[in-house]
Amino acid sequence: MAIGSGLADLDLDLDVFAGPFDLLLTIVLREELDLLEVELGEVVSAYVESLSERGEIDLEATTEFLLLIASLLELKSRLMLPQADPELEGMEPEEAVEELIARMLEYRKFKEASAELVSMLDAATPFLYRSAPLPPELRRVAVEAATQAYDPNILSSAIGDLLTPPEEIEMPRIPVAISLRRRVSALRAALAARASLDFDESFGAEAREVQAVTLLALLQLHGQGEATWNQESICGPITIIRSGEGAGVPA
Amino acid sequence: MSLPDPQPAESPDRPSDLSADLEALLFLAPSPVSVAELAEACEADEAEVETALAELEGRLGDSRRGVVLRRVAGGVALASAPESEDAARRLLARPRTPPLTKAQAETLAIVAYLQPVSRPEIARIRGVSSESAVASLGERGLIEESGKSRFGAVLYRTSELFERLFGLESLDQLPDPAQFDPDPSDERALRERLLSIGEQRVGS
Amino acid sequence: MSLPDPQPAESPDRPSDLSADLEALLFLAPSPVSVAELAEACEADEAEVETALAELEGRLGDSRRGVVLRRVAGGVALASAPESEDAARRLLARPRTPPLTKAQAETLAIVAYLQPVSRPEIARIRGVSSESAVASLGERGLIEESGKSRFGAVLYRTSELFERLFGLESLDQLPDPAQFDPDPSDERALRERLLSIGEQRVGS
Repeated sequence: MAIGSGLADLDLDLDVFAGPFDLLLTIVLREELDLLEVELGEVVSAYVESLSERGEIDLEATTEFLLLIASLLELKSRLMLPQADPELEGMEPEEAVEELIARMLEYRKFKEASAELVSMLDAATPFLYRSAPLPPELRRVAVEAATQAYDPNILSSAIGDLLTPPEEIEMPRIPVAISLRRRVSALRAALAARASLDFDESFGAEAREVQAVTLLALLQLHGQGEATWNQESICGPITIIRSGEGAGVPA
Repeated sequence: MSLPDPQPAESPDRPSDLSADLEALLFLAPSPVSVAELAEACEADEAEVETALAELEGRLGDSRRGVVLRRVAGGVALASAPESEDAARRLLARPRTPPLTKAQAETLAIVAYLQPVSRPEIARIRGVSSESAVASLGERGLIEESGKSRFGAVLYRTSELFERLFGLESLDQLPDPAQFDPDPSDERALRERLLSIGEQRVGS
Repeated sequence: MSLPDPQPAESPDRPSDLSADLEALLFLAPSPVSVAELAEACEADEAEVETALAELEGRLGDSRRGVVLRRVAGGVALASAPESEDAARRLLARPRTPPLTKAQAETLAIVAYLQPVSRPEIARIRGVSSESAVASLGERGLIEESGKSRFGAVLYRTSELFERLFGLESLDQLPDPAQFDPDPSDERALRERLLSIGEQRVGS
């Protein structure tokens, strides 16, 4: 996967780095810059800003960006988490770089396979299959031979699902820019009131993108020594803990 | 498969393209088709269709074949040859009962509780087009067509096979949706509630 | 229409009774039928069925006909000839389904090759949440749920309809995934490219 043109143009002005995104990626890969030092949240906001300036969304480039930033985030969180996956514990930065490359290659493999599948579908689409009920005499036979095969409760539970109103929180259809700065403020405010808080309890009601940017804000606060977090298991609850000075009233 | 030798179109052995198209259309059609409908679909005139149908009929009737052409009220249809009925019974007497997917179970439940119901209505309740689920339930004989709505949409109801496969003596024995609905005795209330929640699902 | 002259059974042009029965069964069956099921229904052995199927296939493929024999989804099925597609879609008012989006195609490729596979795994490979692609592939009947992983995530696999619509006799017929493996030179090129972009920038 080559770096898409949209990404090559993305200029960043971070505390530890100023320059284009692909250069950032390169020097991180070459370990000239510690990933821990990079505020990935700022990278995301810069990208979101450049998107709104251009006023149009190149899906290809956006997907690529998400893929790269997700890989970087994962690498970074592995570097930051005190108790990483035992398999990954002690993963050298070189290995992490290899992981990133392996990830990009794996994705590219399925992307190529998908193009092949699409052409197979095109080739097979002109063949149409018959869909008709059996003639009455055969239908009769089939009915007479039939014995119970299904539990009727699957019907009432399906109706039950349909009678359950959808969750209120849904992905907005139109991408909206979420300000990282505002999420940082929200997080600071929450931490000013309490020394520790449960992420889901405090932010679980927000839209998914807002939650994601809040996590980026948390990374930023961690980088500045204002907060840390605790997560016992993958996908388990996240407890955010105020740390250091600079964050409101001491506990 | 090798390509056939090119033959002049007028060769009596070579099916005309129009009779081949008619064979395809009658093969696919679930019910008899009129000559006018065939002519429109093939962009041919009715006299040409009649000639090509005669050709197809001759070709199919020529020797013992698996399908025969039938002229019935309302048009023309293909049917399986009566000689093959015993074999067909042996193959098709056992209904296929693979587990229902979530989409199929939801679609079947809507048809069962609200019948007769149209496909657009099913789609509104589920919040997604339900074409593939309706088609596979129809193929398996669990639902069947039951006339048309006043807007011309095909209506569906459950079949007798459905009752057998779910061990129901009648539709009254469907499990009570009372646990989910305040007024289960009223089918109209159930329908309205399903539709309004379906709209929320799409709107969100 | 006049009755055909009786012909001796051994005539090479005369379809065998078995191939006629098979044609009838495939005409009636709502989904592809395996050779074993056909043999049982026709009270013949599988080798005889294979011979008669080859005869039927040859007869249908012999010249432009409306119906062709396809080996798909683990069985045999009849389908209308591709040349008749336009006329058929006009008659049945069945437009072509919209093409797969890029997200759907990638998700489908991952499910096809890694099945059974969970949504988090798909998202991990694609680098983006794939919820809506998974949902629409399910609606189109191309993938279906297949139990749960040990972490409780729903697992997905491709459906029989997927094999039918993609013209696959079985999943073994998917293109060899090795052909999509990056060769070492690609991998080197990717690494070098990433590094060289940096050097150019540093050097400039």
